[in-house]
Amino acid sequence: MSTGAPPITREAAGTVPAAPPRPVWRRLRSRRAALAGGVVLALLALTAIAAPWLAAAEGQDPTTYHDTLLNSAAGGVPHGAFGGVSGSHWLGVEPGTGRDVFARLVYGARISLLVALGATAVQVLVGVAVGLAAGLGSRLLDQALDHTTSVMLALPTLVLALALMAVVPAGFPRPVLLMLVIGLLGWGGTARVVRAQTLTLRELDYVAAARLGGASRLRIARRELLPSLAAPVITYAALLLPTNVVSEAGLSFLGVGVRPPTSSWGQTLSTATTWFRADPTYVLLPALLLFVTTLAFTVTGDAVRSALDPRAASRVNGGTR
Amino acid sequence: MNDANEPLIDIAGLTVDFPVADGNVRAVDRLDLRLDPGEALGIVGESGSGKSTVAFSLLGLERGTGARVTGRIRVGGIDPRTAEGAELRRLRGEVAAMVFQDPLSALDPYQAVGDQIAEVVRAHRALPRKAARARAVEVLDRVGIPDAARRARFRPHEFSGGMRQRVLIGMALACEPRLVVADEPTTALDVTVQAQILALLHEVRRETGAGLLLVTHDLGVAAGAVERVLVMKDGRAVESGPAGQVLATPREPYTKALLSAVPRVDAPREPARRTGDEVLLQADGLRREFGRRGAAVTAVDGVSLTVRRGETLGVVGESGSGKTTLGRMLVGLLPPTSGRLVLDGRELTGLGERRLRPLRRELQMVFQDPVASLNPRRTIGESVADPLRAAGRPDPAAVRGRVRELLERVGLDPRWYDRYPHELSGGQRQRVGIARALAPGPRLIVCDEPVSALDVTTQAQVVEVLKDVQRDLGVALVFIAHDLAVVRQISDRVAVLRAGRVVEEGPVDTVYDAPAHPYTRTLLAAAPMLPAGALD
Amino acid sequence: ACGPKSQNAATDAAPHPGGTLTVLNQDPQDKFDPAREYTSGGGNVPSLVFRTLTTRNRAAGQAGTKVVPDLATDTGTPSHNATVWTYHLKDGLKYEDGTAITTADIKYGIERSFAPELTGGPPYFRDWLAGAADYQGPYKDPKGLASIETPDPKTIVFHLRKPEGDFPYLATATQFAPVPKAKDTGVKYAEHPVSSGPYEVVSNENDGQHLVLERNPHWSARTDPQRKAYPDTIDVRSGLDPAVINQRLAGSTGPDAAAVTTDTNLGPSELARISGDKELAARVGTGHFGYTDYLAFNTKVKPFDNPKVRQAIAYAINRTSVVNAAGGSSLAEPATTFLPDQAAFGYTPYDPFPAGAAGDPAKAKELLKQAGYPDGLTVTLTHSDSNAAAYGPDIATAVQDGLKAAGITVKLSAVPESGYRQTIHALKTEPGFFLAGWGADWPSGGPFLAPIFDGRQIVADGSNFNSAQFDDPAVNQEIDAVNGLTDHAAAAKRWGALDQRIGAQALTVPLFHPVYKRLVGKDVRNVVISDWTGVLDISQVAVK
Amino acid sequence: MTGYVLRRLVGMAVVLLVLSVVVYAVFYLAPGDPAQMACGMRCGPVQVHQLRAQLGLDEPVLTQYGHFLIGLFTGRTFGSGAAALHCDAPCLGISYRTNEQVWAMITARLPVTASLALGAMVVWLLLGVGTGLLSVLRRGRFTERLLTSLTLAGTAVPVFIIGLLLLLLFCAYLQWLPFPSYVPLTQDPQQWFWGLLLPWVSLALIESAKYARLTRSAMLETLAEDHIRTFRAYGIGERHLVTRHALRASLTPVIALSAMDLGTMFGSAVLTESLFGLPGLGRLMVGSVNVLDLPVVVGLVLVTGFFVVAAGAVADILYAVADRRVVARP
Ligand SMILES: Nc1ncnc2c1ncn2[C@@H]1O[C@H](COP(=O)(O)OP(=O)(O)OP(=O)(O)O)[C@@H](O)[C@H]1O
Ligand SMILES: Nc1ncnc2c1ncn2[C@@H]1O[C@H](COP(=O)(O)OP(=O)(O)OP(=O)(O)O)[C@@H](O)[C@H]1O
Ligand SMILES: [Mg+2]
Ligand SMILES: [Mg+2]
Repeated sequence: MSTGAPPITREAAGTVPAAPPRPVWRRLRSRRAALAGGVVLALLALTAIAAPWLAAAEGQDPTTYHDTLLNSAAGGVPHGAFGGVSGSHWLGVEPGTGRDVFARLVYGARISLLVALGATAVQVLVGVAVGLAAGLGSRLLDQALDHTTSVMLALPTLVLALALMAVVPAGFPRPVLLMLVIGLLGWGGTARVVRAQTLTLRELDYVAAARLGGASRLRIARRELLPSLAAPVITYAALLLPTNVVSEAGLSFLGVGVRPPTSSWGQTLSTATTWFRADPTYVLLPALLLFVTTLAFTVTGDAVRSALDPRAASRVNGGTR
Repeated sequence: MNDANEPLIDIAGLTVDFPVADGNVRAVDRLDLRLDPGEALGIVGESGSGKSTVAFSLLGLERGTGARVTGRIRVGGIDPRTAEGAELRRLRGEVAAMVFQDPLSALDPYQAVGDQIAEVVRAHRALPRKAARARAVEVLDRVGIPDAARRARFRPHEFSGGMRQRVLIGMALACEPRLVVADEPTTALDVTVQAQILALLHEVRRETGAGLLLVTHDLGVAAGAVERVLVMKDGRAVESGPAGQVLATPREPYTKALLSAVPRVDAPREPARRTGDEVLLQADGLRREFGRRGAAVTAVDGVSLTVRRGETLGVVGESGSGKTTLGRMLVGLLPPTSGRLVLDGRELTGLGERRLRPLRRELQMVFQDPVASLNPRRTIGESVADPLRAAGRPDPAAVRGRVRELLERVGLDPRWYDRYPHELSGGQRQRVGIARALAPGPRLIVCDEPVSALDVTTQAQVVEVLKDVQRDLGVALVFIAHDLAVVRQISDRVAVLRAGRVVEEGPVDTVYDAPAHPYTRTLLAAAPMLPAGALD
Repeated sequence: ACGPKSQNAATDAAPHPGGTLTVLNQDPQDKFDPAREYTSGGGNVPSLVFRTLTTRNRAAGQAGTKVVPDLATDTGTPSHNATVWTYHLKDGLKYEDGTAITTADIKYGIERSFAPELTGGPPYFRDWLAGAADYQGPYKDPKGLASIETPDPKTIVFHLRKPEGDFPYLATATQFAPVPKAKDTGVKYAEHPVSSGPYEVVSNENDGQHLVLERNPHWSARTDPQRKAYPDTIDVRSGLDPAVINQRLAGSTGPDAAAVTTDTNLGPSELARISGDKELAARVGTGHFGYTDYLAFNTKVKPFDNPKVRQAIAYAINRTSVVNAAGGSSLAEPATTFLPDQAAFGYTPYDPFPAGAAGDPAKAKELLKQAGYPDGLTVTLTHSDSNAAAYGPDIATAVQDGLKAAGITVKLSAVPESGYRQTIHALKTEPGFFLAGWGADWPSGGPFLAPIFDGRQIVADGSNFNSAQFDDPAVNQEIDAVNGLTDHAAAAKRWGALDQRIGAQALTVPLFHPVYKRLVGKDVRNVVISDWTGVLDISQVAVK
Repeated sequence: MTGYVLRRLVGMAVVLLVLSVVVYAVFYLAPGDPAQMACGMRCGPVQVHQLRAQLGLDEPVLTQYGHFLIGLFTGRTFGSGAAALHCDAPCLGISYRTNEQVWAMITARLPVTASLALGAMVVWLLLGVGTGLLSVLRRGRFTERLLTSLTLAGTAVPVFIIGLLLLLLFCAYLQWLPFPSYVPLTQDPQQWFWGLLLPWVSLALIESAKYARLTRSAMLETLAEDHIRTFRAYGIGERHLVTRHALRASLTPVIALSAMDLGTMFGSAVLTESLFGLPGLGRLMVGSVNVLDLPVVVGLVLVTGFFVVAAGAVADILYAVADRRVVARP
């Protein structure tokens, strides 16, 4: 199953020792994988932003049907090789509709990336808030929030997503809804990580010192804890992002993704599966994109993690031999 | 195979460089060292002087860290840098064996200690499993583990610190090495246990005739355990010679400085200052339990204390005796399970966090660990400024000015306001901690082992700062430490804590010179001492 | 458009009894209780177990749209202006346990279908049988229905509220299967219904997920000329992905060689392949079931109250795009009539708004101008959010893109599949413009036109299928008149004429009639596809 | 310990209770009338009304929920007379659609999902821990980079793509494996195994990436610890250190995470079950949501929620046990 938070791995949950902010960039830049991942992500973001211009450069838009390009008797597969690749349709056309695949994929990048980023943002915001409150609050509050988190983690995400999507009025913008649904159903992991971190951090002497200095709980959370939580949270978010990209695809596969004719990678992928033999290009393109994207996020996230963790540098070799 | 007269350790011009992000750290610089079979050598020096690096390079343990080792090293005729396979195995364990500092983390927590020793034995001797186990029991017995056959099946956490260190020494002995390398084998232990371990090492050496290389920053330990010492500073050997001679009549200024910084249990403190008799803080029957019913631990068990205005109360006791718990209760960071705490006539116990906050400024604390007590993501200036802001001093310029004053007060450069903790040394960080404690203008500061993480020279400087502050500002101090000597240096009165109870309390000189309680006597007897007359 | 010619080459080889036929399906064969089935002509798998008074003729093509006797000696004797129908049972009819089948059991079977616990059957019993409107079934109301009489164990008489010439067609429904009262286990009956047909249920796992049928020793081919029942065992497996089903049938390895599917059309992958693969092409059966997918208007909602707007949309529609979205020309035929294109329904070819295959945007624009929308028009098209049905987003976007050329901007409004049909079939929630479809309960114009266009069937509280809320007394009268005819051919003619008359009003825009293309395993013989069901008849299939 | 377990159980019960309330609430907000849905579109108002009464849907939501809770412990009877349906405790209600007891429906499908989840767990543990181990043994070399990229590839592909590709490759082209189907273990263990192999592998390919990473990082963490240095200093070989000391330490987090994942798998194998046509809980769930079969949905959420919560408890206990043995200092 693809919907659901990544596990609270030890790497993500472990106390990442505070590192000075500046050298992180230097350390990141010096990693080839991180660099490659970063470049891919930047390209993807650029593609998403420039979708209208890219489609215009090709001379196509993502919604116009091209019936003449299809072999209707053969189920609507595109005429020609590789799913109808031609000078005017760079990546061919969609079987069954004849819509331009290139235009749909670049427009799809907008939705897919936006939903993934938005959902991650929601997960992180809610997760951090709940985790901090649980970690700093009274025992009663902690227990209540911990149970709430358990409920969140126990909810069969997909089913609830199905139900939630059905409840919300049709007029609600779909990408936002997807963000909210994936985000609101998936903050449990972040909350757990943050709570565990907070429980560790709040025992630290500098938090005790802040209390002695007369700081209120809110101030302690803001000034003393949040900065130290940034590293594990960023690390965890980097793990969540690819999962959320795949979640969007999963929900689309179950028919509750973005609404047609809007295109998203998940949407394309879910329709593409029935065409795998007749038009393999059509399946492989979005699958490859999804793969490259999640890979880029994962690789970059990994690199951020180890850049934030100064111990990792010496740990690459597992210490002395 | 090797000539018996060949030195056990033969090091000449040893240089170790660690490449780091911005350059190179030279940990050891052209060091010469020789150790004959059966001889005992101590390496002393302040933190970061390269002692451990030398010890590690003897066994080739620097491999994989990227260290560059040049010069000549022979250990039992083997070059640890190039040895591979069978030769490396012979070097590690058979020729030389290492005893590490932290006895808990140096053992696999998941395996029975007997199995761990047996594993080492089997790596060197073609013994069946059973025989290896028997050997493990044998060495455990040898290092004084009572009921060794049964205890061999225990996992490390089921042993006390001292017993764990015995296990490690047992492991070192398992293959009858010609050289034992011990890197700070007693720093993690209490004085009483420390004495036992040193005695054990001594005995082992006498029996097996193995050579000993003892790395320590504690000159007192070196004084009692080895015949020769080598003093290191910044990777270089500063002075070396017979222990008695180097420690009693040092030639080099560095050695002298090192020695003079060592607090001494037997040195009486400067004439007592006049302190008021006015009671500032009164603790009555403080008790604190941890854990749930049934498995509860009583960390502090009915402690009554008074702290008078402007005086220093020393609190000593071995690890786990409840010192930190008591200190945190005194400043209101930890609510007591029972008992009363009265500050200047105001009852503190039972106040909620909100009601307590205005009173907080009166009671401050300096923490033991200078790394953990400062937020690594905030500048030191901000950390010191926080209590000022919380006390309602909104004017940023005024706050900044006051912080600079405070930094200067504790001997820091006021321009360091915007530095981050990692840019400071341990001693400097501890000074920031003191400045922060001073910021709200408290009347009492509890110092929880403020110097035990520091090396002797830095330790002396920080103690000086505290003394100054007290003299100038008249704040009362509760000074917690396990090091009896430091406490004697600074306190007016001292309380000896054992298992959560105060066993003895009184003016410092009385307690140290004429201890009434037997436990105090044991403590004092176990304290390692420099040879009498050193530096006098 | 279809004929027996398009059928399997395997029919040449003589069929032999024996073997196991595997059925690979997506949907489970659930509610396996004769009271709860809603099938056309007694269904496919159900008709192997449930014999009914009449049944569909098991022949290919047009011949298959005839109704023939099954348990009864004939297709029924009407009297009193087709309001009373009398049937007599054949001799020697037995259940799987050897006991004799009586008309009382048939009456009981019909009564059971009224029980609120046993939902799912068609609505005709309540509508047609006299005094049945509020009947609660035999569990609450053991007296039974007075309008069904069983004067003797071999005779059964039905009294109807109104003339119904199609009663013999209704008598093919599984509700007419006999249920021995003594063996009735209520809702549990589905686990092991007592068989009157050639097979009995050996196991029924998880409500039809996996159903195994084996020969019923007491069934006799003598009394049942329709069912051939060649295989010894029928193994119905469901819950499979459509791609997997077609893949397995194409591969035909192991038991899949003797496999068929009753609910999965060929996918585009296979369609593309069969054009180049003779062996595979020979294993494809083509069928037509009376079904029409259409655009529905709610004429009470602006601007669809304006006939010109509806006509403009009818002219603008690009049926090529829609057909492609429905799987291409092999799986859908463009429709201009509401009635399916089969003689049995009374099909009369006509096109009131001739616009060619790709639509006539110019004509549409002109009509829009006349209607007062010279600058184009924005409308909302409601559809289901699932592509599993033909009223899903694929078709909707094709309609959307087609209407764009005529200056009609279509906004899409997706309703979750679970609530879609309730939304469009309730007057309170009915949208103005939406996708819908209608299928035949039996091959006759009556059940096709009446629910959709009979003004008296506008239901305020409950399911309403007259989406246009069309109420023309003349049409209503004609429906009544034709319903009373017992001459099917004569009735068909009049249904066709009525369809053409209604079509001119542009109350719906017919889009396409689906075509069934089904692959069978390589060992499957005697593939018979009638135009009644459109899919191969399991009772005729042989695997040896 | 018993106190701890008791509190844990009460906590679990509370979580499940809240879960059922949430699901009830969501479904009452959802559009669509379950009675009409269950009855069929051609049902008239009279029938729908009768059915509503029969199903108890005419009562207020709270009353319905109350009946549900009581029924859970005492059993319930729906309707009356000859057609009365009895639902034995623990009664999760009866399906609106099929009138079957929800409990029976779930227990009938549970073995499928359990087989799927447990088998997948075995495969992902073998794959994940194996890969992690190998990448640690070969760290810094090409093998490690290859393995790391491969495991990353696993996480980056949705199950419906991986599954489909495997299906095509092994069942359609190569024909090495039968098309997946479920045969009960008790009926034919061999067919059970072959029929589920592909689903296991598909799920495991996706999950194992996580485990490879976890194993690898936990082992590297251990390898950097002081006690490893001790054994290095005594001449113990690298392979021995990795397999004897480091692997051991990585097992607790791996097993704890497995417990969690196994729990979630009960409610989340929807896509896999759909793709491979396995009649498990996931398919039942999607089918029931689509037809608003509330009792089945609530029952499923409770049962799958139970597994998740129980798995969480198991994971916690594992950690607690491991911790007590290792961390607690005298
Ligand atoms: N792996 C390493 N990478 C970089 N620098 C190192 C490394 N190990 C040691 N150093 C540096 O080498 C110097 C000597 O370190 P070493 O550990 O030998 O000191 P030490 O005398 O043992 O100190 P202490 O008493 O604190 O243990 C220090 O400056 C230290 O920072
Ligand atoms: N938060 C806690 N939870 C449970 N037990 C605790 C806690 N804090 C302290 N203890 C226990 O209370 C006892 C006293 O601890 P405390 O930290 O006060 O000792 P200490 O004298 O400061 O020791 P050290 O010299 O090692 O710092 C110990 O047995 C310790 O394990
Ligand atoms: Mg050292
Ligand atoms: Mg302490």
